[in-house]
Formats: sequence, structure tokens, C-alpha cells
Amino acid sequence: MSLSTEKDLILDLKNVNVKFKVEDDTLHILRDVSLSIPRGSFLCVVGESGCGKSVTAQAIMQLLPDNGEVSSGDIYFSQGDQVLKLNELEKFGKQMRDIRGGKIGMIFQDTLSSLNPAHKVGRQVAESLLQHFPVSKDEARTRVVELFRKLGIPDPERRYEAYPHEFSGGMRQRVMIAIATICEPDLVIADEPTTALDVTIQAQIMTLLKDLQKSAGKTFILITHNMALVSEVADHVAVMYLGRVVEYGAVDQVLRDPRHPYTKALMASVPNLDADKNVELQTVDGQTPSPAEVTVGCEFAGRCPYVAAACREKTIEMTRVNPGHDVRCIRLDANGKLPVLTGGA
Amino acid sequence: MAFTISALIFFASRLSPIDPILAMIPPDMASDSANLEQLREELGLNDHIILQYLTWLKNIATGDFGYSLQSGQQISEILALRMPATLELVLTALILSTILALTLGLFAGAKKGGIADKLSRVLGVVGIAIPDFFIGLALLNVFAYRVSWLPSGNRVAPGQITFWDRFPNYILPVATLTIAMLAVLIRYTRNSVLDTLNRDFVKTARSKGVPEWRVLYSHVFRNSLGPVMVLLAFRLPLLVGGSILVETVFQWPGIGTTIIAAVTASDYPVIMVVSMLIAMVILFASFLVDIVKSILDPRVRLGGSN
Amino acid sequence: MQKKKLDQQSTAKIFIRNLLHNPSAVIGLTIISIMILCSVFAVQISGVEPEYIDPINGRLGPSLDHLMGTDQLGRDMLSRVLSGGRQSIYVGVIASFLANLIGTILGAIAGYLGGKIDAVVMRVSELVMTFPQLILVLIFVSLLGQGINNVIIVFALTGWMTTFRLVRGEFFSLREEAFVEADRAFGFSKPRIIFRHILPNTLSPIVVAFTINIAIFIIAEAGLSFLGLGVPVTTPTWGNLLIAAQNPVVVDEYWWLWVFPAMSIAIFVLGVNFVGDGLRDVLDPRHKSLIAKSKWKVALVGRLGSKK
Amino acid sequence: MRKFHKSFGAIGLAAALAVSVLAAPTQAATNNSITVAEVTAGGGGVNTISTPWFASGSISHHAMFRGLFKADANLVSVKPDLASGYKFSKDGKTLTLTLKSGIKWSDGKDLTVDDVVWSINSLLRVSKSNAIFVNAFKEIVGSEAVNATNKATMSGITTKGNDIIISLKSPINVMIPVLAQFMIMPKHVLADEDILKLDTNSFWRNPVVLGPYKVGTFSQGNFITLVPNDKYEGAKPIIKEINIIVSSNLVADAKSGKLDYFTTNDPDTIRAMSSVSTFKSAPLDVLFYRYLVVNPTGPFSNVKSREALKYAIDWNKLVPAIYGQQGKVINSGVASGMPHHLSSIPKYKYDKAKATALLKEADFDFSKTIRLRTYNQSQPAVMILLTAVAQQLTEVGMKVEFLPWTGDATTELWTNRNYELALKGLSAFNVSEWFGEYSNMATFGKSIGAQPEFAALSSKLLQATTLRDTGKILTDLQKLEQEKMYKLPMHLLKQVVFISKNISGTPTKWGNPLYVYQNNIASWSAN
Repeated sequence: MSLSTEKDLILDLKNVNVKFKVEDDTLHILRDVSLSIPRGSFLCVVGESGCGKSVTAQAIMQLLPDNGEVSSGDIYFSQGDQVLKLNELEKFGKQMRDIRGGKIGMIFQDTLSSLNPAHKVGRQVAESLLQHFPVSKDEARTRVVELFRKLGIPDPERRYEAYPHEFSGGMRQRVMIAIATICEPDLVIADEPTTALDVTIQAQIMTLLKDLQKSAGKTFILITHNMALVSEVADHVAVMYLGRVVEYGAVDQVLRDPRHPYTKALMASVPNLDADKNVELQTVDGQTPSPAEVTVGCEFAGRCPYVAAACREKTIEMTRVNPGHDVRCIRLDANGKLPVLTGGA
Repeated sequence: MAFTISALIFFASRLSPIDPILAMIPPDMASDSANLEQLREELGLNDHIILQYLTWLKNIATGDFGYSLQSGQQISEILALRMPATLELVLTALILSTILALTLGLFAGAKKGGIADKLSRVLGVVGIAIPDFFIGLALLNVFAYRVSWLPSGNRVAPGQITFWDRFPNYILPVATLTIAMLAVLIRYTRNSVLDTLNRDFVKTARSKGVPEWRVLYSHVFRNSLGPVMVLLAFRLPLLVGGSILVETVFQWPGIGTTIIAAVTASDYPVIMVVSMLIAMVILFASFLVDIVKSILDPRVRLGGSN
Repeated sequence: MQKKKLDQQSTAKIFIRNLLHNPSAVIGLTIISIMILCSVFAVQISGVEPEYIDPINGRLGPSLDHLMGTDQLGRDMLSRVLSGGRQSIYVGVIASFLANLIGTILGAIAGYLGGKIDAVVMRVSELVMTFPQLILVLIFVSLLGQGINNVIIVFALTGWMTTFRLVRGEFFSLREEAFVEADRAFGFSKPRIIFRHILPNTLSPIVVAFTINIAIFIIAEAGLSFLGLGVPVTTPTWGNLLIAAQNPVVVDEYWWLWVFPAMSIAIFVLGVNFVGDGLRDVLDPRHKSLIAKSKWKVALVGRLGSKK
Repeated sequence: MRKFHKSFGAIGLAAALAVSVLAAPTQAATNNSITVAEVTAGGGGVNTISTPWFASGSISHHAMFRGLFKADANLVSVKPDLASGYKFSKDGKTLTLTLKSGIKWSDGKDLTVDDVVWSINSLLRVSKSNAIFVNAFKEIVGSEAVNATNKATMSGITTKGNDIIISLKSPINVMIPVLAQFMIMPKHVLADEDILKLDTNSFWRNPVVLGPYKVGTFSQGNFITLVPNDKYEGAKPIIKEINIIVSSNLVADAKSGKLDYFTTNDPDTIRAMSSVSTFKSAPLDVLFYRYLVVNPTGPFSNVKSREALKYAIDWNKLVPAIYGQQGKVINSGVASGMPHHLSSIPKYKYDKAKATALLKEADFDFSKTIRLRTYNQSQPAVMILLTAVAQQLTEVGMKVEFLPWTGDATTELWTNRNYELALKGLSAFNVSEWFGEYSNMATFGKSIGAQPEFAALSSKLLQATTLRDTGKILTDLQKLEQEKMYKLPMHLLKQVVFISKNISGTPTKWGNPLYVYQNNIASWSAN
């Protein structure tokens, strides 16, 4: 199958479309998203809020809200020597549940609301372990405390008994990481894990994630809109715009030499990647159109300085500009470069 | 607060133009008007009103509630007799309706659009619109009179008879009150469950691969319990008289029928004591709400370290 | 000035259009209007005065002559149930209006001014909630005598707290808004700011509370009258018709004497609740399921904008 | 006590439902036990046995208490009971009663003349008592000295051996019938109790009695069981257990055999009982009056306007509609058909035009709201009747507001007088009680001032010894009543006794169930 064609892929999304039903409308949130993620890599998915980054993660985990569904496309996940089509597994069935938490761990953004306020944190971490491994409660506890210590939670024995509200944001995020990694999953998806934290804590958490990835050889998908983080941790970057991946490639290629007008605009809005590490992704001029609006051709056309008539005629396909570097734009020349803009803009 | 209420109750009852002695023994039943004067003196009704109030407060505090004008029984005796009747009725209904509402609400919330959801939505909308005594009358007509399966209420007090002999008398009143309480409760639980289901930690729980029933039971249930429990605690005043209509329909000798009898007979001592009792229970309920909240939600737990 | 008027007009139009597109509001409005019409034209529909006594035809079950049967005096139940609605609806609407008026005024003042006044009114509202309602009813009955207006007063005095809390909450948040700041800077008087500028913005919870209170009071009237403490029995309200059911023999043998009035209450209240739900949907988008189209953009922009 | 199946251990709803089906059905009366119902207001079970000095006549009074004499069903002629006989002096002012000897209280103590003297004296001390006793005993010499605060006794009562000698201020013809209603209470038990509050004494839970039955079980809030009193000197009662319960639905309970005896005047209950074949019924011509009391101050100050009320309300249509055969429309305190009825009183056929004319003649103030009141709000039939009355008064142009009173109706009726028209009921011991009301200072006297004409005639009526005198006085009273129109008699209401056909030995003629008479309860049997 498709996974075996390239090198060792752990996850492979093929033309995934996700649609949401909101009242009478159907919102097309993901459009033909294809991502191939090699085992052991660290992929960053970037884009403005609402571009479908989180939905992509939810689609992989089969945790889309009740009104959303993968309408077409496939999500392949390689588990040992097996390749599973995640989107065809029963949502809350045994197989999918074994993967969730066991094979794919997930870290959420808002740590306060993502932890159950009524349960002790230790128990919340242990719950995952108990679910996937035949361990006793005492054993689970020992393992959780051990992991807490490893993740830098001070006084882990006592903290095991604490409630989420008694933790600081950074500590809570460590607990979230513990939940996601306690079962040693092959793949960890982190959905904007640091947005709610202040700069120093952000850095600590990112270091932690990077260390985890390196030491355990895990695959990481980091969803973020913080471009500074991307350059620090990622080896691959996928840029998304309005439900589509518009540029994909190794981190050096994409960040140093962005090809898609949207990526370019994004990078332009970050003055200097190295100067200030806490530079937020700035809004690109103009407004993101509603996903409910049906557009023909390039979704970015409305805001694109390079726009041409052809852009609005048909769906734009990915083109390879360099090995491993794909861009969804028809305005690229033969060298994969955008035309030089004439006139002020 | 309790003090203000007691003063309000006392002076409000004294605003009424009805003479308590004549309410007790109208002139044409009295053997002699001098005897009435004597009784008035004995009951302290000739004292200054402030003194009367203080005496009343003192008596209430020491558990001496005085006499009913209507029956001449001691009010404490009436309460001792009728309180259990209401408590049995309301507590059973409260527990039953809570269990039912939580179960149904949980299933409804878990599977939106499913049978439980549809059922609870219909119950929530229709149940609120139907006056509770109508439910009682309908049950009475069908089960007590048409098919004669069940007795028409009329509580049998404990004592000589076994529980199972008394049991049939409970079914209809308890069922009525349960159905009546269910409507509001179900609406509340369903909303609460839906709210909780949308919370992020449910997603976290699911991301751990925990089975859905466990997600519901261990994560959703506990966290949606909070608002429901608060509502329940606010319904506690029912325990001392909120079931008035249902008690009237089934001629249930509880606090509710006591109030009605007292109100229609202007039996002030009884009215005052019972309203005092209700006010106390409400105060107690709001205290209970805080406790329940702290049990269910560690964030407000007392003495929690920060 | 003219532009403002136009805007208002179109808001009203949009509101009505939205309401008419809301299925539960439409069902509710249909029920309510039919029942109100029926109660207004009770005599024309039934062909008999509700008070007409016809002893020979007493205690008749429903038939073609008397669709809802007759009572012990041979009075036509259809006519009585229909005209009973007139009084019950009147009690519900007026009491709800008054309760809302009290709640709104107190809520606006307490919410805008805050501080001591707020604390006092809050205390009073707690007290009223704690004070057993029946005792209030009793005091009114013994002081003023039983009567339809007294029932209304009692309901208004014991039912304003919900509205009060809603309005107070709204005012708490609105008083910090920019347009209020601007008003203050212009030196507008407090009453003007409160009632002319902020109040219109709190209209939707008030309207919803109004409908809900109508339902509550209609049921309360029925209960109170059923106990013999409500509207005088000479006025045929739905609750007063139900007094018949105090007699177990009536419950057993003459079901039509209580089933029809009770059903009328249930159907009307159902209608009112439907309208209430509809209004809530139309007026208060927060209650809409998930993200509505219009909210979508706000959510997107809001997310980016909120990061500091 | 109904015996339920007690031998099952199964737990669960299904089992419990089965029980209800098993336990509920027919529990036919047997000689071992019968069940009678007493109706109490406000729901709830039997809480107390009411003091017979205030109200008598319930089955528990019949079964447990005894007076000096026993009245027949008409309450007029008497037979000896505790007293073997009585003798009036020639001037009618001295009454000598002879107590039987050898009668024992249920606690084994002997009945003595002291018990009788104590009982008569104490009646004037209790705070709540029946007017017929008070009115009669106040005629005893020295009655003024007795009140709640002292322990004085009436000088007019003395004893000699087994004789009790009572001196009266003036002769009264009802003394013996009244004594037949007056139940003697044990002095040795009650002498030290607070007599002012006797009616709330715990004595009534398990009274020391003289009758054929005594309390077996008193289950507060549920039922009272009466069992034979083994100290009773007469024939042992046949039925071994009388259960007194409160029924929430008499008809349903009678149908299902849970009930063997009750009396009622509720027209709907009576109507519904006609289909219960296991019961026989006896309608009783009791002196239960329903009448309107008119406030003669205010809009109805002109007697013509009061007369108009008689024409404005169609009693002949309303009363039969609601009460059927049970109600009898009357135009006088002495109903037509009763001896001495004054036939010259108009029949007052419904006549709206005449009513309007009379009102016009009386210059009636139509702008004033006529407040119509009643305290019989627990009786559905009364409420229906009065809404119709209110409606008919509206039709002659009056503004009417009808409301029931809460609380103390007597004060409302006679002291506050916050009404123009009020419905009252009176269960009269005899006709003299109807007319006595006019001269009663506690009632009429209080509101419209002393009524010396009525008072004079009424006391003459009490003293009248011949039929001719009685007839003449009654005629005068009816004329006076007609002239004043303070009370507008509406109708009499029959009470109906319902008893299971299984029970025999019951009296051939039932009496007013509000009073005590020979109902032979000891010889009832069930098969």
C-alpha cells in the first residue's frame, strides 16, 4: 500500500476531506489534505487559526465533534508490521481505542480545561496506563510518579494526589504530556501545547518535547501558529490555509525559502526569526474567507498579491519545487519561483 | 437571616385581623366568654407584642412550638406526625427522580438524537407544562378507580403494619411527585451532560482510549452532577411543604395538607411554625449547596492547598 | 435620526422573520393564538353562556351537544373552559408583566449602581426567595381579601427575582462597555443612561423571562385556585374549574370536569414554552447549537486577536 | 383491623404490586371486624376522638360513651340508661334523677353520682362546648358561680344516695332530651386535669368509658380500633372489632369492600353510591338547615330588598339540581310538612321581575358590591350552589363578589360582619335551636343588637309544656321571622346513612348521625 512506497512512514494522509454540518450548512473544513509523516520525524503544522490544523489532528484521532466527519480520503497508520486505515475503524471501537492513547498520544492546548477538574492528576495519567497495559494500580502509580519526576514535576509523590487547579500552567502541561506519553506511543500529536503559557515555560516545554522525541525516537506532530517554535524544533513543516496544505517541506526549505505566496506573507510578517523568539504569527492582510463560501480555484486568491485570472479557474494541485518540497501554487515559474511583483503593493 | 425571617413571619401573622382566641373557639361554641378571657391570659395573648415575639422565639428555640388553634394539638406533635409522611414521600420521589433523570440525562446527552434524548426532550417540554396535580388526578383516576390496582394514597402511618402492607399506598403519590420533579430535573441534567460533553477534558479522556461508558461514567457523570446537585439542594424546601398539591390530591397527611388546613382556618401558630421551618430548610439548603459543590468540585474544596 | 429609525425597523423585521423561521416559535404562536381566539369567542364557539344553568342536563359526559360535557348545574363545560382561559391567561400575562417590571427596574438600578443599593436589593431578593410563598399569599388573602387582582399582586411580588438577577447580571457587564463610558462622558443623567441606553440592550433576557413567567404563573394560578386560595370561584378560571376535582367522586366519575381544564392549561403552557424557546433561539445566539455561520468568523478572528 | 397478607419475603416492585392487588380487594365484614369511616377535614387519618361535650354522634361516641338517658331516633323521647328514671316536681323546677347502681367504668371503678355532678359542673368550665348543653345548664340555680378560674360548683345540684337533685331557675322542656345527649365523664380520671383545655387532653386517645366498646388500638394518624369493654354490664357486643378509619374516597372504598358504614350529605357521593349494590342506604330527615344570613345594615337595610332576594334566586331549580331528593326547599324555620308550619308564608316562586320591582321599591343601591360569603368551602356542592346564587343575583343587577372565609367563621359572621350575604348551615337539635339563634347574645345579639321579641318567644318555647302552647309560640316566631327577614331559610339537607348489606341488627329507624341515640351498636352483627 501507499505506506510502503516511500521510506518508513508512520502516518500517511491521502486526500483527506472533512466536512462539518452546522445547522443547514455543510462546512468543508479539510480539503484534500495529504501528509506523509516518516517515523521519527518532527512535523510542524502551521497556519492561522481556523485553517484546519486542529481538525487534522482530530481527524487522525477520530475525535471529531459529532457534527464532523471524514467524508473522503484515507488515513493510514503503521503499527508494527500492520497498516491500519484509521478512518475506517469504528470510532469508539476496541481497535481505535487501543491506538488512541496506546499508539498515538495527544497533547491539548488548554491545559486547565483539558484536565478533569474533579479527578486527581495522578489518577488521570494512570487511567491511560491502566487502560492499555495489564498493570496493577500500585504499579501504575509508581510508573506515573517516575514519569512525573522525569518530566520535571517537583515532589511527584505528593503532586500525584493534587488536583489540576492546584498546578501552574506549565506543570499542568507536563501532566498533559505525561498523559500522552505514559504508554510510550509511537506518535505524539501536540495541538498548540504552549499557546497558553508564558515564554520561559514555553521554551521549557518545547525542550522537553524535543528531548522526548530524540531520546525515544518518537514521531511528533506539533500544531502551532508560532513560527519561532517551528524553526527550533521541527524537521518538517506543513503550512495550511483554509483546509488545504499549501506548502510542505523540510523546515529549512520552507522557512528560509518559502514559495507559496501565503507562506511568504507569513514569513514576511515575522521580522526576524532569531531576533525575538516570541514573535507571534501575524495576521496576513485581508480576512480569511468563511469555509462556507464556495470558492473555485485557489482559496488564497482573494488576498494574494500574485493573483492571476487562472488562479480562480480550477483547483490548484501540488507541485514539487524541490525534492521533498511541495507547493500548491500555479504562479510559480519553472524554477519554482514566484514572479517578481511590479508596482507597489 | 433566620432572625429577620422569624420577625417577618411573626409580625406579618399579627397583621391579620383575626383574633387567635376566637379562631380557636368561636363565641357560639364557647361555654362562657370569661373562659375565653382566661384562656387568652393563659396563652399570653394579652402581653405586649414585642414580649409575645420574644416569648415565641424563646419557645421555638426550646422546641416548644405551641398549640394548633384548630385542633388544639401540640404543634410539635403535629409535626412529629406529619413530617415523616412528607419526608417519606418527597425523599423517595427526590431520589427516584434524581436517579431517573441522571440516567436518562446521561444517555440523552451521550447520544444526541437517540431514544433517550428524544424521550427526555419530550418529557422536559411536556412535563413542565402539565400541572403536577393533574398528573396525580390522572394516575388516581386510572390506577385507583378505573382498574383498582392501587389504593388512592391515604398514607398508613408506620406502627402496627409491616412496610409491605403500607407500600401500595405510596406508589401513586410517589409516582406523581417523581414525574413532576423529573421534568425540570431531566432538562437540567441533559443540558448539564451536554455541556460537560463539550468540555475539553472529555476529549482528553477519549484520547486516552478509555471506553465510552467509562468516559461517561467517570468523567462526564461526575462533572455534570454539580449543577444537578445544586438544583436538588434548592428543591429541598419541598421536604417541608412543596408537595402541597400532590398531598392534597392524595389526601396525604403531610406538612403540605397541614399548611393548607392551617391557612384555610387561619391557624396562625401552625402557619408560623411551618413557615419558619421552611425558611430554615431553605437556609440549610443553601448551606448544603456549598457543601455539595465542594465535594463535587475540588476547586472550591475547603482547605485545598494552592 | 432617520437612519436610526430605519435601522430599528429593519431589526424588528429581521427579528420577526427569524421568529417566523423558528419552528418551535411558530408552533407555540399558533397554539397561543388559537387558544386566545377561542377564549375570546367562547360564547360564539360553544353557543352557550358559561353561566347558563340547565339542571336537567347536569353531569352529562361529552357528547355532540356538549363537546366537553356539563357540570352539576348543567353548565356547558366547553363554554366554561374556553372562557376560563380568558381569566387564566389574563392573570398569567399581567402578573408576568408586573413581575418583570419590578425585576427589570430593580435589576437595572442594582446592576448599574452596584454597591450598597445592589447589596440591599440582593438581600431582599434572597429574602423573598426564602420566604415561603404561601405565607405571602395568606397574608394578602387575609389583609386584602381574595381576588383576581390580589393573586396578580402576590405573583408579581413573589416572582420578580429571576428577571431581577438576569437584568442585574446584564447591567453588570454592560455598564463597563464603551458606549456607557461615552454616555457618562457626555454627562447624561443616570436614569437616562440606565433606561434609555443600557436597558434596550438587555431586552432579550427580559422577553424570554416574560414568556417563561407567564407559563409559571398560569400553572401557579391553577394550583392556588385548586386549593381554594386563588381567584374567587365565581370567576371561571382554569384553576377554578379544577376545584371540582377536590371531590374524589368527581375524579372517579366525572372525568370531563377536570381533564379538559387541565389539558387546556397544559396545551397553553406548552405553547408559551415553545414561544419562549423560540425567542431564546432568535434573541440569544449563545444558546444556539455549536457555531452558527455568523459566529464562525468571530470565532476565527477572536482566536487570533485574543492572544496577547 | 384489616388483616393483610403478611407472609412473604420477596422484595421488589413486582412483589409489592402483587401485594396491592391481593391486599386491596374485598374484605367483607365479619363478626370479627367491621370498618367505619369518619370524614375529617384536611385529609389525614384519625387523630383524636372528639370530645362529646362539643360534638357527639360519631360511631365512636355511640360505642363508648353513655349519658343518663338514651334518646330514640327522633331525639325526643328517651329511655333510661345510666339513670333508672327521673321525676320533675309539680312546678317543673326540681328534677330528681336516680342513678343505676352496679355500673362500672372500663377501668373497673364504680360509676357514682359524683361523676355526674362533676360532669355537669365541668361543662361550664371547658372552653369549647356545645350550645345546647350550655343553654340548658345555665338554667340551673347557681350556674353563674361556675367558671374556668374557680372550682365552685352549682348550688342547684345536690345528691342524696343514688339521687341527683337539680334545681332550675325556670322549667325547661328540653332538659331530659339534652341530658340524653350529655355524656358522663369519669371524675376520678379527669378531676385534676386542666379543665379549660379538656378538649385537647390526651385522655381522648384512650378514654375510660361506660359503653359496650373501648379503645383497643389508637394508631395516631391512621385508625382507631374499638374492642368490647368487658366491664360493660349489658349484653356483650357481637362484633369483635370496629375499625374507625378515614377514607379518601368513600365510594371507592365502599365498592371494594374496605368500608362497611358511613354517613354523608355530599350529593355526588350519594349519587355515586346508588350503583353500589352491596350497600343499603337510609336517608335521614335531619334538621340540617341551610340559610342565608343578611346583613341588615348597608344595602339590605330595607326589608323589601331582603324579600327581593327570595324572588331573585331560583331555589326550586338550584336545590334539586345539586341535591336532588336530598334537599328540601323551605320558606320558614318550621318547614312545610312539619307540625305548626305557618302556611300563610309565601312560596316565593322565582320571579325576576318581582325581585327587580321590590329592589326598586326599596331604593336598592346597585352600585355597592354585594359580598357573598360562606365557610363551607370544603363542600364542593356548596361552592357550586353559591356560584349559581351569585350569578342569579348578578342577573337582577347586583354586583356580587363571592368568597369563602378562612379562619374563624363565627367571628366573621357575627362580629366583623364584613359581608352583605352569608351562607350558614345549622344542624339543629330541635326547632327551638333555629329560633334561639335570633336571641343568642353571642351571635345575633352581638351583631344586630338584642332581639327582645325573639328572646321572649324563644324562652317561652323552651318552657312550653303543651302542644297548643308550642304551636302558638311557633306561629308567632314564624311571623316575626317573616317580618324581620334576618335569616332567609334556603333548604333542609338530608344526611344519608350507608351501611353494608352484610350487617344486620341495625336500627330500623336511623337518627340524626350528629347526635347520640339508640342505634343498638352492641347488637349489630355481620355475616
